[in-house]
Amino acid sequence: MSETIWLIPLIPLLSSVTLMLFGSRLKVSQIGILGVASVGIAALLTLLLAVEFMQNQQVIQLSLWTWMEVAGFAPGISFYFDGLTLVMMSVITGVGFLIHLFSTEFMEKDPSYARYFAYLNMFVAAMLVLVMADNLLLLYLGWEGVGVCSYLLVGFWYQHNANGHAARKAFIVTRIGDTAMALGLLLLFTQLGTLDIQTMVGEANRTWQVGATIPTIACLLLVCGAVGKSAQLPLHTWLPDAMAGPTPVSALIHAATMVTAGVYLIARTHGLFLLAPTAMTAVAIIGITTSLMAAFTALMQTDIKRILAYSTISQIGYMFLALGVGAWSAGIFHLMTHAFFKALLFLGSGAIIHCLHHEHNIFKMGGLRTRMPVTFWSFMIGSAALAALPMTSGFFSKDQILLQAYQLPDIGPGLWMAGLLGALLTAIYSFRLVFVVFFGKANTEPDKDTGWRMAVPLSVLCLLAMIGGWFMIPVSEVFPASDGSHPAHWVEYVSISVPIVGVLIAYLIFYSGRLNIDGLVSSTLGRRLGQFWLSGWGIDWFYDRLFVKPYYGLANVLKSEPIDAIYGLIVAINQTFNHWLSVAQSGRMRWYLASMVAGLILVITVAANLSVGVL
Amino acid sequence: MDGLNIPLNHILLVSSLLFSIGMLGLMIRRNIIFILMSLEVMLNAAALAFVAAGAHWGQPDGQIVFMLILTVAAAEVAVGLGLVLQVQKRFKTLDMDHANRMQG
Amino acid sequence: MVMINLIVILLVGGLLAILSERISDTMPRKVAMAVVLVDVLYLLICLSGMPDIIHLQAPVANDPSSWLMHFKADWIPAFGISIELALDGISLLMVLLTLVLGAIAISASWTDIVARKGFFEANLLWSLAGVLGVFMSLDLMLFFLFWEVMLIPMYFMIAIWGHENRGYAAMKFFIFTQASGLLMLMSILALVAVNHGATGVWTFSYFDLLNTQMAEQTAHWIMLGFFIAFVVKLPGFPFHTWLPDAHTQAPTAGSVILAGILLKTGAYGLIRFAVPLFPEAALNFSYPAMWLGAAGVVYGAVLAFGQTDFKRLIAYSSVSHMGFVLLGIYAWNELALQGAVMQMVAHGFSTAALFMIAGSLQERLHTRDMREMSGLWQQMPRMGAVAMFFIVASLGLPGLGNFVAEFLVLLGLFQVNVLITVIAASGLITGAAYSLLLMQRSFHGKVNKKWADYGLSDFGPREMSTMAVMMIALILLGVYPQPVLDVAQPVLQSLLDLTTIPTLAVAEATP
Amino acid sequence: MLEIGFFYIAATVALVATVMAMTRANAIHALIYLIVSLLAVAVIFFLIGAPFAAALEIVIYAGAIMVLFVFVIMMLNLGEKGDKQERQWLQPSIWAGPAILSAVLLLELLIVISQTAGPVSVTAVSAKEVGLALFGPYVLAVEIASMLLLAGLVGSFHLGRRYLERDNLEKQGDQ
Amino acid sequence: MNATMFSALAPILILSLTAIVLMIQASIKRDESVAWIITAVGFVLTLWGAIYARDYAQSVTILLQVDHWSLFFTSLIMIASLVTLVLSRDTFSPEGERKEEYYLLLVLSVLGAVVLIQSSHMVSLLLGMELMGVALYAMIAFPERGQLPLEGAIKYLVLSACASAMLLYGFALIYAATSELSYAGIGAKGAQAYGENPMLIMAGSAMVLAGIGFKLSVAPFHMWTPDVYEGAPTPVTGFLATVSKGAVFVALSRFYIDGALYQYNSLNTALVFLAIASMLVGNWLALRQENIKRLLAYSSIAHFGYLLVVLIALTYLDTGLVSQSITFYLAAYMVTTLAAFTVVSTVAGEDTAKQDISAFEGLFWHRPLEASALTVAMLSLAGIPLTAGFMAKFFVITVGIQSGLWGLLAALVIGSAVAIYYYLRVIFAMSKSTESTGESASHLEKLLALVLIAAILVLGSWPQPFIAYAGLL
Repeated sequence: MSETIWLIPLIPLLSSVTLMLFGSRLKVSQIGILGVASVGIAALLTLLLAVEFMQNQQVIQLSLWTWMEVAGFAPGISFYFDGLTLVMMSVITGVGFLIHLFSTEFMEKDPSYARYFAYLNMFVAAMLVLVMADNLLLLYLGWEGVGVCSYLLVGFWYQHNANGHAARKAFIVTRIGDTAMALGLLLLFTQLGTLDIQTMVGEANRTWQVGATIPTIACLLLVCGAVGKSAQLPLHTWLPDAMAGPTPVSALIHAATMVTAGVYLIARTHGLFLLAPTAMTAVAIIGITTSLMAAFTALMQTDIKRILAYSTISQIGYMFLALGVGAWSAGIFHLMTHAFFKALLFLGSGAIIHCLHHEHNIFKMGGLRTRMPVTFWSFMIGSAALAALPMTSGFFSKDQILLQAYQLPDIGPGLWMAGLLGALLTAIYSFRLVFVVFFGKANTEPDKDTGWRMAVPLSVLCLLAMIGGWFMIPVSEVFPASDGSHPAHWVEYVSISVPIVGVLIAYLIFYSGRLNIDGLVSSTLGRRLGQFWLSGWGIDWFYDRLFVKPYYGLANVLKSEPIDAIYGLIVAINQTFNHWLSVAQSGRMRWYLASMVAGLILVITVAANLSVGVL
Repeated sequence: MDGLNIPLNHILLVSSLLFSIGMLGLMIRRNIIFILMSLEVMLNAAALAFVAAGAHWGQPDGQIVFMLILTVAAAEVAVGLGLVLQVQKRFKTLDMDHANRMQG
Repeated sequence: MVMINLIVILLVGGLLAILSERISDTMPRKVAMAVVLVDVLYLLICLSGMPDIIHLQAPVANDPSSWLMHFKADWIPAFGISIELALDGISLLMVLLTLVLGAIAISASWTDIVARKGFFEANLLWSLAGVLGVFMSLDLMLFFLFWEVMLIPMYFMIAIWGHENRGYAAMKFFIFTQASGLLMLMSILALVAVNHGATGVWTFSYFDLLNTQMAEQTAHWIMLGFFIAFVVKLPGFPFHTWLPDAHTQAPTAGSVILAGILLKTGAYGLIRFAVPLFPEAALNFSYPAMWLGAAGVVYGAVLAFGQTDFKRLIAYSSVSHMGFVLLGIYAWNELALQGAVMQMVAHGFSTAALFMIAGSLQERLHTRDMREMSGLWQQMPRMGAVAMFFIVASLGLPGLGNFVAEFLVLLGLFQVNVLITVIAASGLITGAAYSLLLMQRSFHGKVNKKWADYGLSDFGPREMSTMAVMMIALILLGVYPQPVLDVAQPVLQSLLDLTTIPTLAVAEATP
Repeated sequence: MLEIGFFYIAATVALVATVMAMTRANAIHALIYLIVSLLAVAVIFFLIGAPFAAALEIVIYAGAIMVLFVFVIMMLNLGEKGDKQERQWLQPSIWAGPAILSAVLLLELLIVISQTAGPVSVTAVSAKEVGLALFGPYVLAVEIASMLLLAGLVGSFHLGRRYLERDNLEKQGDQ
Repeated sequence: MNATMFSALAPILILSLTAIVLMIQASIKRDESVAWIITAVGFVLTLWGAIYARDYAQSVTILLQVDHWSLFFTSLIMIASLVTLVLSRDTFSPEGERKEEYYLLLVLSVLGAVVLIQSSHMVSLLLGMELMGVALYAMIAFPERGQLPLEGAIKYLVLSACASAMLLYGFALIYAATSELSYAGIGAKGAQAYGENPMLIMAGSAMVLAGIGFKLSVAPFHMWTPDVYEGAPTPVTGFLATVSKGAVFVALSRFYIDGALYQYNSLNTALVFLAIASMLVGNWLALRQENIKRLLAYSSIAHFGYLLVVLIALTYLDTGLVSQSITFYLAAYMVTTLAAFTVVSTVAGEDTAKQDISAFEGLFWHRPLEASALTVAMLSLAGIPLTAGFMAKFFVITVGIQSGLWGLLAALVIGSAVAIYYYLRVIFAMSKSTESTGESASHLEKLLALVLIAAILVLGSWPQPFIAYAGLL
């Protein structure tokens, strides 16, 4: 099995290429089968691999060929497989398979069905390469690959300019992070002479002291990449807009897999981060800040997908917090559980949107509980997990993060409290969503409930969202063991109770209406604040003024080529001389004679050195 | 007859004055006939300078060049006056400022 | 002789193409295609006779036998000018690129030339011949000759078959390149004169001139002459302004050749001549040169972003991309140089393909204005997909050739100067911005009703197969660039040995 | 010393006559001044020991060449109208610039000429000496000069003939 | 004078004889075509004579210096004269104008040029120049109609006579200072006199330079050039541009080299001014010129500016490379200019309207041979490799670099860069698509165009034999 690990990314890739080349000639059913089966096979192979790994706990390193070899720079097309990889691969192929299956029904009517699956398969392949890469350059290949697939899929419905805009925004904003990350790669290679992750970490530990400058800079650059890809502050703005893509795409890329690549990157290179405590602190602070910011924003959103998008940002903030405080496995654990429940929620919202004729506004839904039972239960379970209600998968992972954060010296309790606030908000907004959409009176009549191809993935994901918290992720070998100490019990109790309080608040406001916040909302401060949160803290507006507009302005100013003006000036000078001399060429003989005499005088003056006497 | 002790530079002074006057005439006159006359003055000035220099060195060469200048002057004037006739015929004027159809 | 034959085949082929127009209207293009293919085949056959192409030895300057091919014959012995052609790894890469892109260019202009087809194909072949000469000449005079002469057919291609503003563009192109060529001529002659003064021998041979001793100031000025000539052709900031006009106005095949090949002659000249002939002067000049490169990367990208003309946008993207080449060359270490060489090859394909798409659009829509395009994917999905491929290639997607090139350049550059690297890397972001904008404005977006019943035909088999060649090339370059690197490596190694720049540069850069 | 006095008188006459020739409006007047100037120069030639040159100056220059001018002036019949025009044209605004140029040129020539020193030779160069040189080393010059005159002849013939022919044709047309 | 001298004088004698035969023929029976044939035979024989005389190289009296160099240029101008002759045949008004005098004048003018080339003495310089000039005045004014030829001729006559006066006065000053009239004598005495009386020599040389510079149309003595070029019948313009200018330049270099004028630094400085002015002024003037003959006039101004660089370099280099460069440059320039005028003459003729660049539009497509010839000529004038003009420029730059004349080279680069524009404009105009159809040239003229293209390309691409030949001169 270990020798054929390369088949896992290859199969979706081949399927993708096939779909691109021959998609127009295949029947819809064939396309669906090809698209789903390829990922299915990959998932199956991953499963086999997992079984094998569970038995022998053996790390696999497989090098296919040397990508390039220049002056000692010799990254390979080579894979590295350990527990962390396994977790990621399982999520990708497993959740990916479910989402593919879901898509076959969701996208059935779309004329570009083949293109859709081609992109989606391509994405899976790229994502697999990302997580399986043995060196940072190959990881970067996957990293950019998923970026492009994300771009393609966000802008899948290219006829609408807004989608194109969102897609470009997604790509370019993440590219900013990616470029910083590339610089990090350059720095790491220049300093350590390799980009192989394992060798590099080893080399780094030999070369650098903890807290030295260079690893800090390198880690911060990597963090920039992670921040971009995982939509953390300050590069998170693309994610809400990326909801323009088909909903299964949002589920796969913008919830379950790609956006968590940053988390994976930091976890994968944790060996470096341990050398750079400053960077880790930065990660933690970025994480918790993002988490809170996004949670507040999610509270105000009305678009169902945007709520989920901000919630994703918020949840990834938790993962960053985990990474920042050194709770590596908690972070990865949350990554996994989040993949389950957030995919579930997205697919659920997809089902709603699908059945409600592309309605996104939650206040135009309502009362769907009875009409779409499968979806309702999916949402219930998903939201419970998202809110980290006890015994759901989200509970276990988030709990771990908060507890470990608390234990951090100095800023630990602060982080913990902020985390709690976030958890409270999460509970509020997730159940606001549930209450508004599924209870109350119906505003729109759905066509039907979901078909089996949508129902099955939802059900499986429900299950996973429920029980996912009981999984043991095999990463103990990968990360350094935590010290195992536990904080005081009250901390734990508080952590458990906060989400429940949140759900209650949501219930009071949005279901029973006992708690009337209209006054609060309609007060000046409330309105302003609401508006502020709705707009995502004005960050988009701010960026637009600070970067986008000036760049457009610059491009517009330069469009006429100021440099060319210099050459234009040269031309003008020549033309001026031409003009003067042409005027002198008047055709009058007397004038010609005068010029000759003047010339003669000049020549005599110079030749006989007369100027010396005159001057 | 023997020559006299006339300083060379005095003769050259006269010739340069003649040359300059001829040049001036050339530049200010518009009538082609006067222009040709001015040219003769200039050539004559050069001839004077040659003869003087020849006399200065006691060589016949100066006078030979003078003779050749005469020849040149004759030939030029012959053709020049031929052109004058044509100018009068085709331009109906001898004003050279009118002969400026080509310019630029 | 092989090298002479390669050139002569193309020259004669041009004449045949003219004559063949008398047979039938479509004959010239077939003849031209056949000629180029024959040339490729001939080269490949001759190469297959060589023992082991991949494990090339480093060509030793004074030992012609260490070169892949070498030919020398007297030309103007009075001045020590000879017909000296030689082929090493880099030349070989460039020659192959030239021929392949030549074939692609012919395919690109298969249908869009309506008048004077024979003369068109002849010009195309002749400019290819000139470019081959540039890539193979080792005699500076011969190099200069090819350098200048290849421009004339190019001039005609733009001036006769170009678009609406062709006169201006052709003139600008020619004056820029010729004026800078004049500077190069001065530099060549100055170099030769210095050598003549030192040794008493007239020679234009590269080998003889390599070790010319001269005063620092002299070397600096002579080097500058070469530099400007090459950078104008490259084109580097701020000498690039001829390029957008020329590329935009040229017919498709002209743009393909201009962007794909002609620009590379500038880079080739820098690698082959400007640096090795004046190592110290080049070292002293490396920082200004790199700043120019970085400026080109950013400036080109920003300007590309502002364009509304499809071809103009691509043209500016070339400015940006060739900035990387300049950076790579003046970082002058193996990584960066390999990156530069890779960029030359990869950019050749990606930009050629984009120009071909632009040409196809122009042929179908009779406009290049992106404001009039929109949603073309709807009607031409194959073209859209192909465009998408090359756009992501040009924005440097890993796995495709351009990424390898840019990354290697940055990697090499990083070792020399971090700040410039950061600025250059920002080109990756701006690059994404304009590339995606291009896609958005033309193929994506709302479907423009104007074209709805225009009967737009998608790419046919000929176009698709041409494109496929370039796609495959870019993918191979992206995932397994090693053959190219291997071919270039010994040459670069020997060039690096000739100069002591890298160690010095690194020593300076490291604080 | 008297002879030297003659030189200065001749020189003055030549210069004054030339200036007059250059400034006259009437062509014939100018021509006569010019002839006076040439005669004065001939005197100078004589005084500096070039009698042969003096003779040629009178015979050919003042005689033959100037007659050509007279001839043409008469042919063209330049009358009162021409005089008036000429007076109009001789405005200060027209000659101021050229005068400055000429003055500067003269100044330069004077500076240069002031460098020379010494008298002209005391012995005259006789016609015989000139003749010997002319048909000795300069014999080819004589031949070429003949060709030059031939060219002048042919040229003026061609131009003048056309003038006359056309004149006749026009007259015939009038009749 | 002895027999070998007569052999050495073969070209001059044959030309003189041709002139006489023409006169006799005219007096017997005036027949244009016979006169043409006599002239052609005379020219060919002169060409042979120039080769024949190579074995008898010597100085003939004090006036003429017959050596390989001058004989080479004699052959060159004979070729140019032959071309002029061919072009002259169909020129001028077709209404039966008699042209016998024209051929006679042409022969006399060529004779003057040959004398000029072989001159080693002030007198022969003067006579050669005047003979050439006087004949040219009449040739320029030869057409019986129109004001332009007349205007050109009168301008040329007056200005040229003024220049001659300057030249003469300059020689008088030199003579006054040195007592010498032959170049060699001036050179020898000048070296002695340098200490005592240099100013006279320098001022005199400056005036000579002005006089000769006028004939070469070096700025600021250039103003007549376009008007005369435009006014003159096209073959005469070609003659003026090649034979006249070439011969005068050879005479100038003779004078400069043998007279050892290069030793006067200030004179050299003056020459530098003239050269720079010519390069810039010529090219700037040509920039937007519409009339192709005027354009060629301006271009010639610039070209003689380039050529002056070589003379200036004499101060720094020995004469070997310099004379080689002059030889090559003049040969290249003449061949190129002849090609250009051949095309202008056959395509535009004497019609001023057809001399506009715009009138050449589409020439590529209906008269490819002529268009190719003009293209090659323009490229050669612009100095594009593979053409004679490039090799010529190569020589100039080499010489300039060897002498370290950076200022001049800078002007050369600027001038050449500007020049590319207007040369290309002509080519671009020809490549435009138009519908007009032109009449075609005679076979002789087509052959001529072909031969000239070949000559330009051979000189440019395989100059070695020629260089070797020029090196032996």
